[in-house]
Amino acid sequence: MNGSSATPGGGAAPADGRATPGGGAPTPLVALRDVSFGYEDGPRVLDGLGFEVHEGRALALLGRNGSGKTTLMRLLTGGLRPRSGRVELEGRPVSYDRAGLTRLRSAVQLVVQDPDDQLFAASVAQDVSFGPLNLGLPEEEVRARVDEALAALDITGLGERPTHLLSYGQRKRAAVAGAVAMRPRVLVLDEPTAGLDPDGQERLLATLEALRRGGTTVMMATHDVDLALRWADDVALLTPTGVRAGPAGELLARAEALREAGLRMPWGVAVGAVLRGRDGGAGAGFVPRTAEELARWAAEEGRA
Amino acid sequence: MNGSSATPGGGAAPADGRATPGGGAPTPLVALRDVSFGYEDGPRVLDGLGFEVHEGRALALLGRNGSGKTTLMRLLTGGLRPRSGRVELEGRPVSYDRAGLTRLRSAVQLVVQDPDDQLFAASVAQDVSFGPLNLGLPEEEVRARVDEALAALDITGLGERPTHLLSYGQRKRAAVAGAVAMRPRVLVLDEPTAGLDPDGQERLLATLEALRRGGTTVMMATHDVDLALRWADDVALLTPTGVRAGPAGELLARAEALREAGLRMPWGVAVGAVLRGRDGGAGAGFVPRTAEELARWAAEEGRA
Amino acid sequence: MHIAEGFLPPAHAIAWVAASAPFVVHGVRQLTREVREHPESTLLLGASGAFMFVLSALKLPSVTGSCSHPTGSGLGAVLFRPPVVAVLGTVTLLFQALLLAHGGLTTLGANVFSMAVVGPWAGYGVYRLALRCGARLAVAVFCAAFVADLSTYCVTSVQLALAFPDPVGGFLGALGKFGSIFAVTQIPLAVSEGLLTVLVVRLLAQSSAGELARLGVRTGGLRKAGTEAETENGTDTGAEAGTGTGPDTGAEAGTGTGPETGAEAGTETATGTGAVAR
Amino acid sequence: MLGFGLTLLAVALPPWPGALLVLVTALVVLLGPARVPAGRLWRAYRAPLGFCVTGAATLLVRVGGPDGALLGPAPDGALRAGELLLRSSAASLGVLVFAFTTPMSDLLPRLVRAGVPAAVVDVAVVTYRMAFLLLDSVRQVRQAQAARLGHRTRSAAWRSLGGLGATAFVRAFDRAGRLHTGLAGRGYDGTLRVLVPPTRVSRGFVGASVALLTAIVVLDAALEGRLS
Ligand SMILES: Nc1ncnc2c1ncn2[C@@H]1O[C@H](COP(=O)(O)OP(=O)(O)OP(=O)(O)O)[C@@H](O)[C@H]1O
Ligand SMILES: Nc1ncnc2c1ncn2[C@@H]1O[C@H](COP(=O)(O)OP(=O)(O)OP(=O)(O)O)[C@@H](O)[C@H]1O
Ligand SMILES: [Mg+2]
Ligand SMILES: [Mg+2]
Repeated sequence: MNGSSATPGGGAAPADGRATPGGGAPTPLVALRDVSFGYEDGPRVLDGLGFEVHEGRALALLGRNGSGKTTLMRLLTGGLRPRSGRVELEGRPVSYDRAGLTRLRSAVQLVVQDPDDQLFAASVAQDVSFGPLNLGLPEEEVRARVDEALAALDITGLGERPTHLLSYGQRKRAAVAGAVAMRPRVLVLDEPTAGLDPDGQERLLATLEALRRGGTTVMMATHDVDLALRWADDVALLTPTGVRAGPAGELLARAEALREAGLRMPWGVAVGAVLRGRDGGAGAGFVPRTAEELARWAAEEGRA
Repeated sequence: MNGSSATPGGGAAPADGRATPGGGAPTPLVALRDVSFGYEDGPRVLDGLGFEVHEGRALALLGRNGSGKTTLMRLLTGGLRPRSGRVELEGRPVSYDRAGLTRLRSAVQLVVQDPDDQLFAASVAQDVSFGPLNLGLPEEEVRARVDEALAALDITGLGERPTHLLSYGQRKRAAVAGAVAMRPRVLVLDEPTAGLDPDGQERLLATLEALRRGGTTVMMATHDVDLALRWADDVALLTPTGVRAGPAGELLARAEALREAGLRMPWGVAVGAVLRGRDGGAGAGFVPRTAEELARWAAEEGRA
Repeated sequence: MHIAEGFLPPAHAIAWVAASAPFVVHGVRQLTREVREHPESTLLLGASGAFMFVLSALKLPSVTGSCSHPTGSGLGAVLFRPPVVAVLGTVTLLFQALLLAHGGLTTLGANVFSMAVVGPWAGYGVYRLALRCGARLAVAVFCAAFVADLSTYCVTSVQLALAFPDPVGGFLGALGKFGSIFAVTQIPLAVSEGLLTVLVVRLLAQSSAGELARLGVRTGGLRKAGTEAETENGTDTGAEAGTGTGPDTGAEAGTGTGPETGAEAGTETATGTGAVAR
Repeated sequence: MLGFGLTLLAVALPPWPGALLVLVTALVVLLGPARVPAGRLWRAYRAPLGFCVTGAATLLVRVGGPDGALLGPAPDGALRAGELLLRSSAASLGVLVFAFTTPMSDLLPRLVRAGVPAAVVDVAVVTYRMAFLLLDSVRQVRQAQAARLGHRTRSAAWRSLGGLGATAFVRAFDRAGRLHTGLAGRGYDGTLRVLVPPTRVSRGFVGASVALLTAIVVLDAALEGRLS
């Protein structure tokens, strides 16, 4: 099963044939069907796009500046309404009345790139409580969710701190907590690692991993191909002609696909190719995800 | 000659013994001498720091979030005044009166991380003209400088566009143009590649390369170790105990230095080690700067 | 400069609260109605309040003395209308009192009256009047800011004189004293604020003509910026799902305004403000 | 709570010795239990104190008089000025006790219960958050302007300041739009509901505050009796 379907324009429908419990093609959790969108007095940003997010698969969305990643994510989460086409949640089209939007938003949550665009309240716990309160939950339940979200992001101690005294990394975590408190089935993050140092990136990835283990499907937009190769099960490349999706290791190894999306070659792919070429067997199939992994592997190989 | 001196606390004074025209230790273009700084009612951010920028050497500044990179750059460019210690321009201490600051600021220019913090005029050309006008240059000269700076950043066509209607990458270029129009001897950039797609990063690096060929010394702060290894001649690692500086290839290969600064291992280093270990000779000494370079090299090797 | 905490006798403090209450309540009504009709405008109004707060924290150059901050009430009144400014100004004053100890809680009423009621209304009145008389936008804006600033300080002087009449000269004597200490030294400051406001509006006319038009400030025609139907509540973006305040070129205005939107009002004081190269 | 009380007492009690007592108490509370650094306190206290001094100084002189001079020393001027100075500086310090000990996040949502319309409180919440963001932006822009010599000459300074004001406006409205985007997904519909933290005001604290305030009143009455 692939992470997202190909668009009419995009071609390439890889099949890695993951068996699903029920057999047959599984219903994606959320999907865009033939969606077109353009901002007021602007040209079309997305045109006849098809896009699927499948349960349990970590999905990275890649593309140039201005290719429409943020736009796509806002369409997925109900922040924007498609000009034509439709958004589907578990196979059922989403309606844009209050009930429909509530259904979509309690299932799919967006974390925007700049945490300051999401934190409005004077303290972290207050901000996190905003979403659950809008769901109409009773106060106790809200309180429990806030505590849970703060714990998930490892910022329990920051609950009562004024938002404006937090560091960038802390604000980022607070913003993610605001989305996590909605207990979404899909968490959508717009360039979550931008501006974080390597340590901070590592910690955030570990948090996302924990959320995934807890059953949340995670999707992110990023410019970092190395990160995408390392983290994602599937990738989706957004190009002017549409979206091209497939398993990360496969799609990110295709030079022509990368070129079309304006991406660099990931290091892991290049190294994998070298290892394969050189000893024709010993290293074949090994695609290191981080430089550290490569170094460790080499050390073991050397010893062996 | 190393890019920056070691601090009292930092140790490690590498010597790659590059011969200088005049012989002897060359005077750094700008330097911090035993500088301490802390924000109002905050703890010390920098303490007894020594730091040097040498003419013609591309210098990357690395460190954790909150380690003080931005603060250091502000000190270098006269935006902040050290609590103790001094800033030197070409060996002469900088005074913080009007004349002294003018001298420093016409020699060293900072491009802040968020282009929106730098663009405040109504159109790009107006914004770029701000600095030269403040230098008191005649209008014709100002016009010439604006044209030159726009050309250098490859955004001549955007001169009359309102700044807030530009894309992120375009705003970034406009912000750099504003600094370039001052014809600084040192251009200091705070995380210039953050938020840019790989193509945009490539183009910005090419622009910086052209500026360097034109005689401008360039220094940048970044979180991207791979970029630092690829781009910089020298790197400076900012840690709580001080700054540790040296040639990029050498310092970024030292595991303990990286760990101290909270950095990942660059891919190039890991690959270099693997190649060295494996064929003991054929690949020794080759440290690829990009995955593409590695792939090309492997292809050539394979053919040979 | 606001009257500090504890400066006014209790009776005066209460009286000034009573005096400003109707204006603030009126503003609150308007604001509540606005929010009910356009739920998105909460964020825009908050942004306007923050803008006024920040404006009043800018340091004006060239004026000696420690308290050379603009009041921002003139520009606020032009952009957001006096009733809304009465509320936003009250919020600003409350924050200033609680966060910076500028002004105070017991003197809040008096400060609101001078800065969030009289200043904006006077400034706005002059602004409409100037426009009706065919003045250029720049001139009208200058007058608005100048009058708003100056009237604020005049009222402050009156408030102080009422509270502390001169033992000999009585109220008038005290007014003279406070007037000369506060209001008269404020004249250069008021001029500065007028100039600053003109500069700001001129830049905005070039970069955000669309936003200004939406707020009811016409930058297009150099003369007589329309008496077009006062939409009263300035902050209405036809915000549909998400597009929010996206860049709206409002192309009708920008080009027409061009370089010389004016500032001749102040050329005698600020040499070379008009020298912004394009 | 304590801050309010102190402020009210400073205004209500006769300046001597009531205000002095308040002044001392407030200072002790701030530097003691509230652990406010002295430097920070002074920076916050400086501005209102300046106003108090200037304002009180005018009471020292009188206008006109029996001898025909335009200005002269006012009878009782020093006393009245001293009293005023004492009272308002004590009251200002009382507000500072409040400012340094009460987070705005506790105060704002509670205003609704105090009868302020929710719409106004929502606007105030956004204003509060955005004011910090905007102040930070303005600081950054100022520094960027300074780097390009924006404060070198007077005309440059005006140019910078104009740009700063305009940027603040553009930024504020841009922020509002982006915040709208950021909140939309969490069900924003125009009201900013948040969960107010449970009141953590301990009975002990209230008791201590009341006791302290009463002590001041009693002490004041006693001292007054003795002094007069
Ligand atoms: N609010 C808006 N109003 C008008 N046009 C917009 C708006 N937001 C984005 N656009 C335009 O839509 C296109 C897609 O923008 P989008 O932000 O989705 O790209 P992106 O892939 O997220 O880019 P980046 O990598 O820079 O984040 C761009 O051309 C952009 O200029
Ligand atoms: N204006 C300020 N006021 C008070 N403290 C500040 C201010 N700016 C930065 N700091 C503090 O100074 C320290 C250094 O900050 P700085 O911005 O220099 O770090 P940085 O290395 O640039 O971090 P980043 O990688 O996140 O950009 C941090 O602890 C930060 O919280
Ligand atoms: Mg984006
Ligand atoms: Mg920084």
